[in-house]
Amino acid sequence: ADDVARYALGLGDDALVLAQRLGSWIAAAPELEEDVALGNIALDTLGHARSLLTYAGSAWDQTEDDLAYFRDEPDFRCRQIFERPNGDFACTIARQLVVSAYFTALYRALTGSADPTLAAIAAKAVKEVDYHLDHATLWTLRLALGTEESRRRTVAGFDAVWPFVDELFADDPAADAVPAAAVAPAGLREPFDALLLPVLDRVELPVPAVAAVRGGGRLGVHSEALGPLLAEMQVLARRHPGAVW
Amino acid sequence: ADDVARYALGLGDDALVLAQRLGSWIAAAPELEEDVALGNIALDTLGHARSLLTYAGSAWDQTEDDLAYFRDEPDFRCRQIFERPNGDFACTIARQLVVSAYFTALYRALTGSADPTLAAIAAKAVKEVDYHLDHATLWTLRLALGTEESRRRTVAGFDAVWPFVDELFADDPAADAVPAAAVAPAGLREPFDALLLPVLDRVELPVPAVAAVRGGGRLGVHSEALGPLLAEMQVLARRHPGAVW
Amino acid sequence: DERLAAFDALIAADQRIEPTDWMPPAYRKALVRQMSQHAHSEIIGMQPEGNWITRAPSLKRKAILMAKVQDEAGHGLYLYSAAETLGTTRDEMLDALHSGKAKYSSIFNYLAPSWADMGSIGWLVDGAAIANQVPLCRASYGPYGRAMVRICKEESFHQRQGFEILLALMNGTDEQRAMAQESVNRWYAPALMMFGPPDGESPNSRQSMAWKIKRFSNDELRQRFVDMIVPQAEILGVTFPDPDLRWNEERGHHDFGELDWDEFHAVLRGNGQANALRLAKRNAAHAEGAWVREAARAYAERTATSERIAS
Amino acid sequence: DERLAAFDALIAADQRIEPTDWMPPAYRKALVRQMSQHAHSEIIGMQPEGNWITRAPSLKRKAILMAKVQDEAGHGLYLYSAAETLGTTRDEMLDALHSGKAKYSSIFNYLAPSWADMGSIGWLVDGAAIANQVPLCRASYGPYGRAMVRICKEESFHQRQGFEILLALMNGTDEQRAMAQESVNRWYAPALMMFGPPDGESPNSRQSMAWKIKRFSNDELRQRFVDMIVPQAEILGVTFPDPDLRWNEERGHHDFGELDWDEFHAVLRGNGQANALRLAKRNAAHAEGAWVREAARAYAERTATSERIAS
Repeated sequence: ADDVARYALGLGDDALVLAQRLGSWIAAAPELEEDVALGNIALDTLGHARSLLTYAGSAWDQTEDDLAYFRDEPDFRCRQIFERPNGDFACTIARQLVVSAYFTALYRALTGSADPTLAAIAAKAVKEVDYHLDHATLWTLRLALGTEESRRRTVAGFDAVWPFVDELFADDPAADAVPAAAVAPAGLREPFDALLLPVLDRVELPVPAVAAVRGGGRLGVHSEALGPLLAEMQVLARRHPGAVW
Repeated sequence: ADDVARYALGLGDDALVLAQRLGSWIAAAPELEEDVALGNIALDTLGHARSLLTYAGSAWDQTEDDLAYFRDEPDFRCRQIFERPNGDFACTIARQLVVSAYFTALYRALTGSADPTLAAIAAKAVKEVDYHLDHATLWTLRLALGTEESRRRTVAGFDAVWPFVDELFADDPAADAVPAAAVAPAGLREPFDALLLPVLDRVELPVPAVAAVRGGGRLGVHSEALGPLLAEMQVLARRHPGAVW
Repeated sequence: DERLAAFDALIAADQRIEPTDWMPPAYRKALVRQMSQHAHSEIIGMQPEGNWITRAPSLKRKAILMAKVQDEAGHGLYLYSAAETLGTTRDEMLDALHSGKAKYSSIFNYLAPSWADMGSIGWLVDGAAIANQVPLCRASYGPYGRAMVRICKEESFHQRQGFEILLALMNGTDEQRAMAQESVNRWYAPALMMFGPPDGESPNSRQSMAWKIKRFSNDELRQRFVDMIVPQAEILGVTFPDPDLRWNEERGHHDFGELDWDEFHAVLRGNGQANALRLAKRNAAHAEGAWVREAARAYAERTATSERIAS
Repeated sequence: DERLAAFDALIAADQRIEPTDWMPPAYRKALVRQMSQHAHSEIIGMQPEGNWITRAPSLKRKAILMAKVQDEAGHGLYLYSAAETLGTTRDEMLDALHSGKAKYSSIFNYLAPSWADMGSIGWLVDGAAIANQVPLCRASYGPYGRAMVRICKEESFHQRQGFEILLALMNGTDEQRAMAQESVNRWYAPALMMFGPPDGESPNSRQSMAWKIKRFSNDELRQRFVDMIVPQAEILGVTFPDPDLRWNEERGHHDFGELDWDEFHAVLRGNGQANALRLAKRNAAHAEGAWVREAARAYAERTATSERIAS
């Protein structure tokens, strides 16, 4: 159970940090429909985080909030792509297209997990991330084929996120430890490519020719953006340790 | 001493919060010369904050760091203009022009304080803020008279900061309590206008016709921007209470 | 005029006016004003709570808050759509908001510096909004009434969540209790002022009531609200900062103290705590999103064109 | 060639080459490459430390850190100016940086996730930089040598401050000590690699030494650095993550383990922890500042014109 929990923790941290980023768009989106849409996506993603962290915490007698609010940066296990700042709307959409394709591939595979809780979480999540992928795809079309400015920003958005793509498929010791329960990250590259590349192709965006970062989020190595994110997320809970809200 | 300390605390908080905002420009300025210049201004301003907070703390047996890191939002006494987010460079320059004119008027008057420590702090600061005012003036000229875009952004910058100007001259109970040591805020409006309005005049910017906010920073009422600023500023110090750095 | 007589007859019979029906220009104008103000209030109302999403102290509260703020965006959308049936576009209404010409509820010009404000806003502000809005479900203009039915359902949900936030705080540590009380102290009077000026000074109310847009006077609604929240405050264990607040056996209602209407008018004039913040943030989101909306428009046109060519 | 003979004679006599002197094109090119890389390193080097300014745990440390990062911007400015004397503009050099064509010191492609990294960067990274740079104060090209004199003075200041940060941590709580040791563990090997590949694999070194731009080989400098930091680590009470590190009485130097040059080359190729972050942040600052630089240019032109008209 401890090994499965460690695996669930990594997945939960990915979703939690992304939800925190997406939450910043609410009340600041380019149009009301997007306040609603990004709010929905943030809420779904936070829901995945809560299920996964609650499950992980159950192995260690900890709540989702113990894990979300009372761990320090090196104890987080999120991959670095989820830490990327929102940037402009095109940056956010580029990140969303990538991570939604990844989540779709992941949760589809995870529905076959030998761990029934993970399988059940994945079964619920897979429908939601499918919608997230549609949303990001539609906006990629609009932005890449809209105006000169929107295309320029879209190219910049994909250039900015692409160095963090490879890490999604890098080894995860927690996954290796529970091969029947977990999905091996390397195996997700193919379905990910199959979901994502046709979208780029359709709008004639070349795959960015940028070098990948070293990564290491699953080992606690985080881009410098995570510290300030956690400072804000955890400030109130830590001011009142032990309090119930 | 306690009354003078309360007055010094307000002035110190103004400078501290502004220095924290300005510090975010370092390594992100539009040109290297501005990384240097804004860095200098941030550093001067932080210096004023340290002198004032150290002096305030001496009355209560507290260090500058006790005051900076271990007070919560309602205990801060900064006026709200200093909390304004940086925005774009034009926003920052508009805020800098306003606050540098204010500081120049304030510190000039404060050199005549009956409190020798405040008079000495002011005497040192007055030369520095004079340079800050020159810097903000030069950039106001460049931006207001540069290109169409820079003028548009400059107008927006002054519109954004102007609702917070009146509060600078609003009553401060801490100043009223020590009339010989303190400078009465209302008396600074005239020298402030004399410093600032000619600059706006020179670039043909009308004084923004915007309603003033209620204010109340000296009473602990803060714009919603202060909470996240403090979360980031205080996070590390609070993680290690009692530690020496 | 025959059309006016038909309109008056519909109103008298408590029937609904629909977009295709004839209506007096003043009725149309009053409706557009009220509905767009209501929509703007939803949109601006997202800000004080939106600012706490990143700092919510538990994941459950974060999720509830996200959902609530997102609901408010949804309410804004319904209301703009309903108002558009009167012939004014959303862009026109938003332009009026962004330029400062249109009003929104003054309550959102107060600051929300404390987590407990998420409770007070839900309990008191949404509570007052519901008291205002429930009668609007029967508003004579069909699309408005129907939008309000949907909105009121969600608002009572929000009010309950606000109450729960405060209840958790009042059941918590001393610091949490103090946080809750301090927040209620700040929101009590502004919430009461949400019903508008006293009946004698409310110029638009009489006509609105005659048209059955509005069903109760400001003071009636305010009294109803006070009578509702006093027992709730007792359950919570918070007090209200009004020494004159007491049960009046004779009236069968609570008496309460005079409100500071100078303050109300100052906020209305733009001199509240947050007027400048709210409008600046709204305008910034709109301005920064301009290129996105432009791209979506260009893409839609391009797609429409290629579909026309293909067909 | 007479000019080449004069140049060689100046070099041989340890005299300085000045901007107006003739110099071999390859010498000029090597200098521009080295000086602009050095300038870029200062600019990119602002980032890992700049990221901690807002979170520095005491006001004194915040002030020191601000001053340091600002000094780095100043060093960048001197070095670009010095390089401009060779006929390449700052804009050209910056373009090469922004496009990813030009290199900067690989050390800044490591992450600084911990406050203790502010200590390690000062002590080890600036320490290694100084070991590299002190001999450059005698570089044969005058403007470079003179810029380095000024820079080295400030760098030793920075190194001392870094040492002090770690010293305070090592004198602090258990958590602070652990923080310091963890950081030193991460920076030790990358700092040693700052001197470049082993002498046998350093293609440009030999020519640079012949031209007296460089005065010592990579391995000589690395050895000197290790010999310097080992006793300092003892004072601090930190250890280095190298089981082969020990004093060799015979050589009169410390032996140390093989470094992971594959890692070095991976970072150089762009696959470090932070290459993408550093370049993205630099490019964003430059792009977002474009309208400001444009305005300053327009204003300068307008002012020059009106002065011409007035005179």
